[in-house]
Amino acid sequence: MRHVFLDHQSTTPVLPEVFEAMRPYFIEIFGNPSSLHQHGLRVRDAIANARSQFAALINAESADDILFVSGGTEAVNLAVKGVAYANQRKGNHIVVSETEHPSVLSSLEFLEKQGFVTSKVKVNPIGWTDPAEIRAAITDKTTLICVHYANHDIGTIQSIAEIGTIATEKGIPFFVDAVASAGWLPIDVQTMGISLLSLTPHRFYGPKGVGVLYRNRRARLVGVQHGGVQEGGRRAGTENVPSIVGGGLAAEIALREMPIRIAHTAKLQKRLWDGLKNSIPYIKLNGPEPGPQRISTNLNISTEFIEGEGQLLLCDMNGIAVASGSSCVSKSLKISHVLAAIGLDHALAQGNIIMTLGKDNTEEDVDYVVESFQKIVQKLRGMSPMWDEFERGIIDSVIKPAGRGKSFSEHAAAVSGKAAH
Amino acid sequence: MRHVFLDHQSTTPVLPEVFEAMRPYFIEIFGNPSSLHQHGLRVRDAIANARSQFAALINAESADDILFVSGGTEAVNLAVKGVAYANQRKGNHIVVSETEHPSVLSSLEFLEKQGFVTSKVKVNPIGWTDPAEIRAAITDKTTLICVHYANHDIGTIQSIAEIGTIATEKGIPFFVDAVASAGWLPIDVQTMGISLLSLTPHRFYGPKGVGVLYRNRRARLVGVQHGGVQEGGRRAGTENVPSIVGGGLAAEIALREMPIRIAHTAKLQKRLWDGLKNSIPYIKLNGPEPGPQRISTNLNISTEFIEGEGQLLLCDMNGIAVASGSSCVSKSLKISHVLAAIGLDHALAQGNIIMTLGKDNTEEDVDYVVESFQKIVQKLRGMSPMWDEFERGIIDSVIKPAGRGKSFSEHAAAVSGKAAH
Amino acid sequence: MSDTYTLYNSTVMDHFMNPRNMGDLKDADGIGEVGAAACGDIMKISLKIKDGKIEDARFKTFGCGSAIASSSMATELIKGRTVEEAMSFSNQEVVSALGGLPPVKIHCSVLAEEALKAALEDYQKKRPSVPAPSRTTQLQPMAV
Amino acid sequence: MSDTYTLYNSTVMDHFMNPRNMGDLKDADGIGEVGAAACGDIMKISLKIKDGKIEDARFKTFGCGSAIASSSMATELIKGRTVEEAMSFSNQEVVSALGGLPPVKIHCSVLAEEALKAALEDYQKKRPSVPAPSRTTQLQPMAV
Ligand SMILES: Cc1ncc(COP(=O)(O)O)c(C=O)c1O
Ligand SMILES: Cc1ncc(COP(=O)(O)O)c(C=O)c1O
Repeated sequence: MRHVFLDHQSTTPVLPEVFEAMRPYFIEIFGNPSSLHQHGLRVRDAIANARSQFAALINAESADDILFVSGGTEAVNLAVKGVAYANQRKGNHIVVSETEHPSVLSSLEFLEKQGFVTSKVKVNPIGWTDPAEIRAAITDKTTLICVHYANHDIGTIQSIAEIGTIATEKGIPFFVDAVASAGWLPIDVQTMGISLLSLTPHRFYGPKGVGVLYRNRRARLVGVQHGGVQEGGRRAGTENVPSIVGGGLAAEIALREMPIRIAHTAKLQKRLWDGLKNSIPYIKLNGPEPGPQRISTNLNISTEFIEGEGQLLLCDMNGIAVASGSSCVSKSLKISHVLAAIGLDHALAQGNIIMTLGKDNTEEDVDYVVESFQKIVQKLRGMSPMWDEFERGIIDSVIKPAGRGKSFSEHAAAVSGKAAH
Repeated sequence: MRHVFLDHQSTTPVLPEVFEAMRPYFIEIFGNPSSLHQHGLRVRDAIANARSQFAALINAESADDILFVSGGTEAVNLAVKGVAYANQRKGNHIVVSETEHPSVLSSLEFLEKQGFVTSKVKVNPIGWTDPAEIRAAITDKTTLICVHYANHDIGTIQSIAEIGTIATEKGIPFFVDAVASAGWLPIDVQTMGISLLSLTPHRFYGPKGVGVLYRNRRARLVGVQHGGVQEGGRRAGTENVPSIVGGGLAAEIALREMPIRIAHTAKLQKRLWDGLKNSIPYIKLNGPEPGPQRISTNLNISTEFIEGEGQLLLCDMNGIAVASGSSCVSKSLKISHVLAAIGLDHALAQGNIIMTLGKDNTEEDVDYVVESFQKIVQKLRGMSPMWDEFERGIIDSVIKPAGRGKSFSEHAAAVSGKAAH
Repeated sequence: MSDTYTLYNSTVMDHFMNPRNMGDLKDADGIGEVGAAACGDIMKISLKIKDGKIEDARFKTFGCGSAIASSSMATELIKGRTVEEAMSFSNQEVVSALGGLPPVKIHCSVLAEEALKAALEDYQKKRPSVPAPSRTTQLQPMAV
Repeated sequence: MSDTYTLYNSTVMDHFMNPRNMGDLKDADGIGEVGAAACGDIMKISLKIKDGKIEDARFKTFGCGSAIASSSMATELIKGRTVEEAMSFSNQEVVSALGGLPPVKIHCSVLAEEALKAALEDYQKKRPSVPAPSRTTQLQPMAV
């Protein structure tokens, strides 16, 4: 059986050369960078080098603007809470787009309990945040604007440079969560007006266990993990040296190979979506069409009349690793808030599948996925009462309504005695 | 030149077998445990196994009581803030010993800004916290007691079981920071009445980038890093799988080898202190005498009339890696708060050196250190105006006062125009 | 990778991959279709009943792997039982027969029980002499 | 490990490991001993002055590596200068000659300047005809 990994948004394998770079830092060069002897001083050099490699990836003014933390989530938490707390005397208002990752939104919920106020800016049906609406949401109490670069679920690319211009004009720190895009989209924090930016190398063939928060020196930030004075006092805790070293090299390689990686995944993205939509009826693409508004790695589809977990499991049994934003797949039994935000019909949200491409996927992989997925959909539709009822004209399709029968959601509400959520 | 690593309190190298256990998780088994396909499910098993290994190390009731975080500092932050926030309606008072690690004390300072109140319980001259004083500090608003197991600077072992009995009796969660002791001291969270305990494997030949917070199910805890629902919703962020796997094995080995490791380091500890005190005059041991009140790995000494950084640098130039709690060595230019808490004279705090033993140190290492250290002290005393003035009877020794001249501190205050801090 | 790692145990996976009694029954004597408000799953069970005994059962399910496996298992278990016996059928039987379900997925087995009860209700509506099935859960199934 | 990693640059390390002019001067013409309130370092400089010129200088230092290196370098730099020249000596000279110090250690070079000025003050006290040295910093050195 062919194995096709189509879940690069969740994580990626470490490059062999990155692993080799990390290797000596476990046993031979094991020091704690806070130590003043050989073992400590030696790893300081290695960490300084990684700082420069990450700075280059996003064109930071200085390597000193790179802070190392434990992962994407911590980078986000530090950015959001660290800026909010640091500017508490100036204001308590934060502007955020509603399709941010849960690490942003949950950090804000936590802050709300402490008296901060957030304005969630709506997105349009392809998940795009209008910079004009960001501008409109700003008040004289606003101390932070948070808009991610590319969405983790539906791949929408936000108009970061435009929002950056607004933020610069208003003098408000602008935090960009680039965890789902760094390494896959060119980033220039200087020309894009970005004050803070989060990323983690495990999304671009680097290791887990490390995240980066870029912050320029004009953005005030206090630490939120307290203890020792590592990272200039902004992040306490012994550094995860091997992951920092490996992550730095992964960043260097990602920068160098970015044009190739983008071109390759963009080609596969088009082939995959073309293949799927041409062979499977009642299937919908969520988010923008492949092209400049969508990150080249992401396809987010909804297959009507069947549910996402079944599709995911059958993909897995066919060697294809994918994700889903359906409620059955989430630990909270809720559909992805991103799908809700773009106003996707509940039935389509339930049938959601997320396929994310990587540099090692091939055209053969894509063709195998199209072929397998077609059979999987067929099998599950054969089991689905909804497909049967659709064919019998009892319920209608959301994707291509024929004006007959009631909607899936009406039907689901009727049989469950409650509106779907 | 011989190389002797005597800074095991700062970190340790990863065991070769631990590295081998981690190796497949970088490239081959690279999945994100949140994923529902092969790649994700496979690492879930590995993480579950590590959870059991850590649970065994501290005799936790259940592997479910083990939460994975990014390091010792994060484990401490989660324990302190997570319990404080979770019990906010019950009370806002926290009892803590004054020689806790900065990760505990700084977390509490942060909470104090938000309205929490802490009572810092004093230690005696060897750094021991009297359980009776903990009891006396408890109020009806107390929601957390924090006492570390062994002190990171001076190795004092606290009376955890006794404090645990008090905490159990009063129904107050008891958090034990065991970052400086796990793997080196037997821990039984059940018989010791511990509700929460922090540790990190990089102190016992496991990897960096992972920490563990044990919490029993009776202790309420809310997450402080917000985002996804990893670790039962108590710690968001993609797990650092290789470090978790490696850490688990390091814990298993540490448990198995603990008696040997303790016996070995205890023997070397005695040999080292005997050697030093017999060959170097005006040297003092800080903390308890080697024995049941002191962790077997730690020696903390003060060499009078010379400063710590110079000793540390010359040790390093002689292949000996050590630490120091002197102000010149700290990034904050303050002496270790632990040395201040035991009331150590400022002059002796300045001359502080911390030597921490590990399983691979040998008697030859120890003898080499004694021999080298003697020369180092001689060299630095030869350069020191204080030694000269002591010999000329202008200032007196703190360690063996002869009743002549003024004290070092008086002298230092006189020449600097300010009292030493 | 040599082994296969699965979200569910091998019995559940087997019933998901090779569902038993999947489909509809022509001229069914009772049909129940229910939905789970919690996650949006929908399950439909059709019964062929003769002489007070369930001769055949079929299901169709829109839902996750455990929902499909639960309906497959429920139809397997119920075949050959009398209507009376079936009336006290509980989701616990499905869970045990499947060798357990993840806690968050227990509601799938409840859905199978509800679908069965809804089908029996439907059957009774057509034959008012049969007593109504007993409920072991609070969910409100609804016949269509 | 093949290379040697150091906290300070090689010049600083050299002056720490092989300090120049370490010791006391018999019959010194001026002795200054100062302390840094910031960290507790103590530095003592002795001068031999003849015909208004610093003929010899010695130091003793209780302090970190950079304090020792700073006093070593300061004594090196000052030898051969006239008292007048020495009076405008600044810690910046020490820092540059050492090829830089970590920011947190700059105060060590200030201490060296202060010790030198204190020694010159001491010299003047004994020879009141010489003008007082100029201060480039705010610290209050004190002769003993
Ligand atoms: C946009 C975005 N931000 C933040 C995160 C959190 O990153 P991590 O899980 O690596 O901590 C993710 C992870 O999926 C993400 O996609
Ligand atoms: C007692 C104690 N607690 C907490 C910590 C923090 O651990 P880490 O630096 O591994 O995050 C340390 C580290 O020295 C420690 O000694």
